[in-house]
Parts: sequence; structure tokens; C-alpha cells
Amino acid sequence: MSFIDFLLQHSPALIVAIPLLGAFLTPLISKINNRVRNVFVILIILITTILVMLLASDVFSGNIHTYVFGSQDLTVPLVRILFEVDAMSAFMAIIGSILLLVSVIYSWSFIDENSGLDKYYTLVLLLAAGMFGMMLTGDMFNFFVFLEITSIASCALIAFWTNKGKAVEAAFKYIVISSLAALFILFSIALLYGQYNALNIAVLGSVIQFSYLDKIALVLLIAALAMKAGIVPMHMWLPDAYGRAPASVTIILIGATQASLYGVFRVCFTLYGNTINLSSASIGWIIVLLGLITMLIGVAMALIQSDFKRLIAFSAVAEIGFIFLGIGTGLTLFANNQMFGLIGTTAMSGGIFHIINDSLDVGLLFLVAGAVYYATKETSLDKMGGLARHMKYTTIFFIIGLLAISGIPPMNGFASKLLIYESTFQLNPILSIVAILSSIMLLAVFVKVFHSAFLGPALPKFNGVKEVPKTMLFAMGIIASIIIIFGLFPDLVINNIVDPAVNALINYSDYIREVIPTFTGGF
Amino acid sequence: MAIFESLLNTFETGSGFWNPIVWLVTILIIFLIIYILRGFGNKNYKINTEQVKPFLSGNPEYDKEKMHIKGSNIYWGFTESLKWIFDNLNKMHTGNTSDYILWFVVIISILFLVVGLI
Amino acid sequence: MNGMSRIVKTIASITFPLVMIYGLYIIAHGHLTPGGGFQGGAVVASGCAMILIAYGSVWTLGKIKEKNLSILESVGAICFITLAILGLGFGTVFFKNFLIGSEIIFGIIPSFGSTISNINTAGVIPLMNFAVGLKVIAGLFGIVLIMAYASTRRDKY
Amino acid sequence: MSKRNLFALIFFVIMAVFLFISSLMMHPFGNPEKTNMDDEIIENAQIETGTNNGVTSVVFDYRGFDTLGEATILFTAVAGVIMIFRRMNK
Amino acid sequence: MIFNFPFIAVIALIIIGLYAMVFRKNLIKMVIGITIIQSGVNLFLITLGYREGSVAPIFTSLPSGTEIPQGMAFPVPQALTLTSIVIGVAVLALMLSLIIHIYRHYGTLDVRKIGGEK
Amino acid sequence: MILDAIHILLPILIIASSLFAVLLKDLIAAAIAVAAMSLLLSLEFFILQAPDVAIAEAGVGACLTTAILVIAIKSTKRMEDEK
Repeated sequence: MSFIDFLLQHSPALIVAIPLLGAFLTPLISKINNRVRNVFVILIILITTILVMLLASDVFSGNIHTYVFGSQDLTVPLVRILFEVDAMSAFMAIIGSILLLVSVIYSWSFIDENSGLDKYYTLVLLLAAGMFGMMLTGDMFNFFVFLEITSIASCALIAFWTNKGKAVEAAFKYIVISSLAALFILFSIALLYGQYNALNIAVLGSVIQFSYLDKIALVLLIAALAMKAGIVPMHMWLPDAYGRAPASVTIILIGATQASLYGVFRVCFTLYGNTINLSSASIGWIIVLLGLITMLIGVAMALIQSDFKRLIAFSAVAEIGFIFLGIGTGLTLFANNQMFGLIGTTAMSGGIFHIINDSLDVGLLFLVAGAVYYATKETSLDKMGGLARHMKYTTIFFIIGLLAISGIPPMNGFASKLLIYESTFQLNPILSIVAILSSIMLLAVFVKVFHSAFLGPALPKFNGVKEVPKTMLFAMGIIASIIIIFGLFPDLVINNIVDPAVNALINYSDYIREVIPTFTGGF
Repeated sequence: MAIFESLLNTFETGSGFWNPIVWLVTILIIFLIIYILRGFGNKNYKINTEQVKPFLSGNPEYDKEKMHIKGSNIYWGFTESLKWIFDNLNKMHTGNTSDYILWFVVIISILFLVVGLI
Repeated sequence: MNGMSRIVKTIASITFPLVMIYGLYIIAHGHLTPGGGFQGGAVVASGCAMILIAYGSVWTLGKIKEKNLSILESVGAICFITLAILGLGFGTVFFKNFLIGSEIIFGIIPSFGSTISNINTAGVIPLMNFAVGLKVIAGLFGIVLIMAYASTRRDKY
Repeated sequence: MSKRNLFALIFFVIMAVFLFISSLMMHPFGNPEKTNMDDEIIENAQIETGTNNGVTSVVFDYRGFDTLGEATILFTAVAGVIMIFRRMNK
Repeated sequence: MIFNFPFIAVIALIIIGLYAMVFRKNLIKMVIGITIIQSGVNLFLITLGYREGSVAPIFTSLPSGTEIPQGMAFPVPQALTLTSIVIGVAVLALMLSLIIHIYRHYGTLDVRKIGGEK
Repeated sequence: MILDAIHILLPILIIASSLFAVLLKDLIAAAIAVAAMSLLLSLEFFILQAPDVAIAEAGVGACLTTAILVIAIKSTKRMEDEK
């Protein structure tokens, strides 16, 4: 067995274990030198990214990886913890690794002036481990544990600037909300455990019956995970947290939010996959309606904000609505085979493609906001103006982000939004009209930002403003280049990354059959 | 060269298509038009002279800060005409942690009614 | 936080060793009787918290620094994850109980059913108990110590 | 009672009613219906892991990865508390 | 036969905790509410794993005549509860240290008076 | 039979102490009520044949949680004044 095969076989565990080991070692390594610590953290994230890419390239070719902890064989999957990586998990893990890598590079100079940096990097690595654990695990309770790791680490990171009262307050709101959500998730896991005496997602998915208790558990799981993902009207923690955290943390928080979103889809499609005929229509319509409200309210609130990061946070809420709309349209038609083949797959590939586009676009905009804050120490849009004269490259990156998030053709947002518009139009024209309307309003929101922050006369108070350091520009450049590549060649991305993920969600029986070979269900 | 060919594939969505070559050519043509238009510009424009200053009907020039339209004033007409919507939205976002949890309870009970009874 | 009266201090210092012995017993016998790393760690940490309340956080912080506790916790966590990774090295997968059946240390398998307790069983589990116990003692006591100390400090913003 | 509290109380009662019904629909107290996973653990714990304590065998062997996560949570919380109470000036 | 009374108690604990979080105005009362919900869920997990007339899943000095699988309580929920308890104390410590900071910044613990971020 | 009575009595006591924890205006008293709830809960765990969890709950819930709560209350404000 060659070394690559060995790595590939153990990569699901290593992807979580390496950031954890790095997090435990960081307090000791930071005794040496600050520079050594930064290099060490970047190295850890880089190794993890390479492992994720290795695993993903194998998973996208059609294999589902399983990894049993503490035992070699799959004969006793009932008792041990199982990691199960299908294309959807690998897709999410790719997003997470890109965001982490960018964030760590960006942090090098962005956060450099503050104290407590060794704890900062420790928490970033822990957040990475929690995110990857949520995305790769195949066990309900393990999912809960990693959810808690993610939320505790993100809460501590949101409160990084403790001398600002609002940051501490946002962190408190975040931890209250997320621990409440986690407790309800634990409660519904206990409901499922009490009925079926199993904790594995695949095992539960093979025996689930949609009884009364199952319905209660489904509702609690969807509501709690949707609250963690920031669905209106449970989104209000999100602008507080995103707006007050340092920009380098916010971009990882996007990844954590997407991990909760992944949880919603995993619960709807895989855990309750066997009862999909009973549940799909009503749950699908609920998700579509939540998505519509999310888009409209998110974008309307973004229009009247005057704080730069808070405005972007509200538009991030609106973007999550697009994802919910796409996936919900697919779920609504899931029981209807004929319609699903026509519309559903398109809608779902639009929704899933939009996950990666959303995290890249919103991430780039947050990084730009952080760069503006770094250069001017100013967050309010009313006090900015004429920054394009001092910060050329940042302005270019902002324009790229603006075009991408509002779905203007040469950028990546266009491709996924086009898919969503087309499919929802065939289901019900009102849905796509609302989607297009909120997309237009998103453009209006960011044109406002572009005008008030970057255009206009050169204000005398910003005379000394200089361009941000090269590492921050490099981090923004990575995301911008990925956005342009995705925008120019969407066909490539959809064929190689998105379609396998969509198929993994639709063919839930493959996921279950990997653990229980005798399972006969699904299509 | 299979990868290279797959890069240039046309992406079809059913009623629309997307080809990178077409778009690159379009962008090139736009830049060409911009370049040509720029060529018609006035040659004797001089920086750091009176020509640069804005002409405000003979009035003196305001401060730079006053010349710039603030961010919250840009869509004034739009927000003013839809004031009732934005007022209600602002009332909804109280910033109170108890209310956040209350919305969670509301959504859970609505979903219970929808999923549990239907 | 200031210390309490002399009576409290004396009684706390008398009770402290007993609590410590009980907690360490729970950690060491985790694989035989009720208990384990977490429970024993919690008991020991609550004993330390008693000393902290009795003598005051300033005195306690003179004896033991929060940085040392943090490093101790890191060491405990590294020991735990190293034992897990050694399962990959000596065995085949993560968390493989590679010592069980090896007849070296902790390698004996007890007979099935009701048995007398033999501490030399259970493979890596006693080692993991010790690592987790160290980590939990340092972690929980560290939390209480930092919070008690920080509540006396008044930073101005 | 303010308008908000009345609004809250209505939805609170709906949620409570559904949850109480769910507690009545559970299996009878003390007689779980399905027991396959736990029976398998109890039967094999002593042979496979060598522990006399079934709970410890689950905590450190069968579900050892959860325990790693739990230890990580404690580590995270300590790091978070230290970071929150750090001195801001460098 | 006691008609599922422990399960009803679990739900009652969860509802009481939620009541504290939605209707009480003090931040520390909200934290206490989370602790109560946590206790309720822990009790639920342990109650699920109880078999009538069983003994704890520990083989050392087992009472003679115990049937091996049927006569023992479930070990898995107990392990899960251990994890849940440690998670609870970690979250509690973090929340309370944030509350100390909030009190220093705002000088109050009333949930309606802090923040005011619209 | 007597076990059934305990299984009914202990949850009632737990609920009562949790109600005290929620309703009392004095936060120190509420923290003590939380400690009492944890102690009763650990007794209930012991009766439900979970001695491991009972030890952990007694150590963490009844001792450390109370210590942290009391430290936090002492460094903020003791009484809850609602207006």
C-alpha cells in the first residue's frame, strides 16, 4: 500500500485530528516566536486543505468513504462512531478549507496589533476542527459535539475585541442562541435514540417511520439548525455577530453557518430520506416559504443599514434565502418523479452551487470591509468617502464582489442564480419574481456602498490612508480569482463538483447502503 | 487536451446558455469601444488648474465633506415612500435576546402545527 | 476575592487532602468502579475550588499561575490525542485499543461476568483516564481561578 | 400583561401542548422497546475492551471520538475564558 | 407503573427553562434557564436508558443472578450524558464571563437596556 | 412500590427547586436553588442506575456550577430589579 493510499484511507480522521493536534500544540509553540506560530498555523491549515482536496477528488469519482473509529471492519457499525464522507460532505469541506486558508493568510497582518494572539490562533484551529467534524461525521451525537465546539470557539472569537461593548454583547447573544439550539438538537437526538436505539445517521435513516415522535424530532432539528444558519425570523443574532467580529473571524463564521445549513439538508434528505414520500411536500413548501421571507427581509434590512459590516451581514442573510429557495424547490417535488426530473435537479444544483458562490462572494466583501476598517478605523458608511483614491486594489476587489453577489453576468453568482430562477419559474412564477426582485435590490444595496465609501471627493480626514499590506491583498486575491474562474467556466464546476453533490443528496439510499448493505429502499 | 476542451464547453440551463469565449469577446469589444471613445477626448485638459474645479453657477465650492452624499441618504425617496414597511421591520429587530428566543419558539410552534396536524 | 475566616481556612486545609485522594482514586479506578477521568477531575477541581474560596483568589494565584494551568491542560490534551494516534501507529485505526491482549501493561482481559477488580486490565483506557483527568483538573480549576481573579480586577475601558 | 407577553404566551402554550403529548407517546418508563445496540455493548464490553465498567468502555473505546470532542470543548472554553479576560493593551 | 411521570418531568423542566429565557429580564436568569434545560435533557437521556429492576452496567461485584444483557441499564446514554454535562459547564463558564464583561460596559444586567443595536 | 414513589417524588422536588431558581428575585438564592436542583438530579441519576453520571453531576453541577455562578453574581449585582 502506498503512502497516498494510506493517507486517503485515513484522511477523514486526519482532517479532524490534524487541526486538533495543531490547536493543542499552539500554546506551546507560541512560546518560541510569533512568526513561527503564524507559519505553523498556516502550515497546519495547508496540510488539512491538501488532505481535503485529496479526499474530495476520490469522493467525486463515485466512492463513499467510511471510517470506523476503534475498529477495522464495518461489521459492527451499530456501536462505534462512524465517519461517512459522500460528495455533499466533500463539497462542504472544500468550501470550509478555502475559507480557512484565506482567513489565516488574512489574519497575518490584519490582527497583528492585538494581544492574545496565541489564543486567537488556537481558537481558529479548534473552529476548523469543529467545522470539518460537522461536515464529515455520520453520527448524530458526534454532530452535536462538533456543533458545540464550533459554537463555543466562534463565540470566543466574536468577543475578540473585548474593549468594545457591542462585540461582547454580540458574543453573548450568539452563545445563548447557539447553546439553546444545540440543546434542542440534543433533545431530538434523544427522541430518536429512545425509539430506535441507534445514533448512526445511516442506521436511523434505514428504520425511520415518521411517527408522531419522529415529526417532533424533525421539527426541532429543522428549527434549531435553521436558527444556526440564520433563517428569518431567527436571523437576528447573525448581523450582530457578523458585524462586530473581526473580519478574519467573520469569514470563518460563514463556513460555520454553512455547516449548519448542511445539517438541515442532511436531516431532510438522508435522515428522513426513507419517509420522503410522506414528508417532502410539506417540509419542502416550508423551506421555500422560509427562503422567500429570508430573501425579502434580509435585503430590505440591508438597504437601510449605515454600518458597513452589518449591511453585508444582512445581505448574507438574503443570500442564504436563495440557497433555501433552490433546495426547497427540489424537496417539494421530490416525491413527484416526473416533475423532479424536469425541474428539481436543476433547482437543487442551483441551490448547491449557490452555497459555494455565496460563501465566496460574501467572504470577499467582508474582507474588503475589514481592509477598509484596517486602513481607516471607520465602520460607519456615513463618515466614509473617496476611498478609491487611496486604496486602488481594494476597490477593484470590492467591484468584483459587488458584481458577483448581485448576479451580474461575468461573475459566478450569475450562473447559480440563473439555475434557480429558471427552475422556480416553472414551479411557480411568483417565486422567481421575488428572487429576481431581491437580487436587483442587492445590487442597489451594494451600489450605495460603492458610492458612499469609495466614490466622491477625497475627504481631508483620510489623507494619510494607505493601501493595506500585501498579505491581506493576497488573501482577497485568492478569493477574487476563484470567483472569476467559477464565473467564466461554470459548466466545469457544475459537472465536476456540484452534480456529484446533488446526486449524493438525492440518492440517499447509497449513503445508507454503504453502512447497511441489505437496505432495500429509495429509488 | 480534454481538460482544455471541457473548459470551453457551453453551459446550457434549458433556456439559456453560457460560453466563456462569447463573454470574453463581448468584454473585449466593450473595452475597444471605450478606448475609441476615449480617443475623442479633449487633448488640452490640464490637471491642477481651474479646469478641474466643479462649476456651481458661480457659487463658492462647498467643503469636501458636504459635497459627498452620505450613505444613509442615497435611497431617501425609496425608504420614505415605503416607510411603513421599514418601520415595521425596525420594530421587529429589537436587539433583545429574549425576543430572539421568542421567535424561535414561534417558529417551532408554527412548524408543529403544520407538520404535526397535516 | 479575599480569603475567609481562620476557621474556614483550617477546615478547608484539613479536608483538601481527603478530597484529593478521593478524586485520584476515582480517576485511577475508572475502568473498574463508577468513575473515570471526568468524574475524578471534577471532584479534584471542586476541592481546589474550595481552597480558592477559603484562601482567596489572590493568594491562590500566587501559588499557581493560570499560564501553567493552561500548559498543563495542553499537555493532557496532547497525551489523549497521542494515545488515539498511537492506535493508528501500532494498531490499524484511530482509537484502536492497541494494548489490550498484549500482556504488557494493563493488557489482561478479565473473564466474562461478575469478576473481582483487577487494576491491570483495559488496555489504553486507564492511560486515557489519566490524560483526561489531568486535563479536566487543569481546565475546570483554571476556569474558576481566572473568573475569580478577573472579578477582583477592575479594568477601565 | 403587555402585548408581547400575550403573543409569547399563546405560542408557548401551543409548543408546550405538543411536547407534553410527545412525552405521553414515549415508550413506557423502564421498558424500552429496542435494545439491540446496548445489549451488544454490554455483552462484548468485557471481552473487547477489558473494562469492568461498561460506561467507561463506551466513553473511551466505543465512542472515544466523542470524548475527544468533549475534551476539546473544555479546552476551547478555557482558551475562550482566558482570551476574554486578557489585558487588551499589548 | 407510574405512567411515564419522569418523561413529563423532563418536558416540564424544558418548559420552565424556556420560560425563564423568554419572560425573565435578567441575564443571569437567562443563564439559569439554559442550565435548567440542560438538566432536563440530561434527565431525559438517563431516563431513556433505564430498565426496570436493572443494575448499573458495571461488572465488578455484580449481584449474583443478574441476567447479563437484560438486567443492566444502558451504558450509551450515560456516556452521552457525561459529555453533555461537561459541555454544559463549559458553555456556562463562557456565558458568565461574557456577562461580567457586559456588566462592566453597560452597568446593568437588564436584557432590555443592553445593546440597542437595531 | 417504594421505588415508584421515589421516582415520582424526586422529579416533583426537582421541578419545585427549578421553579424556585426561576422565580426568586435574589440571584444568590436562585444559584443555591440551582445547586439544590443539581444535587436532587444526581440523586435521581443514582436511583436510575447511573452512578458514573451521578458523581459527575454532583461534582460539576452542585459544586463548580454554583461556584462560577456565585463568582459572577458577586462581581455584578445581587438583586434582580424588574421595572
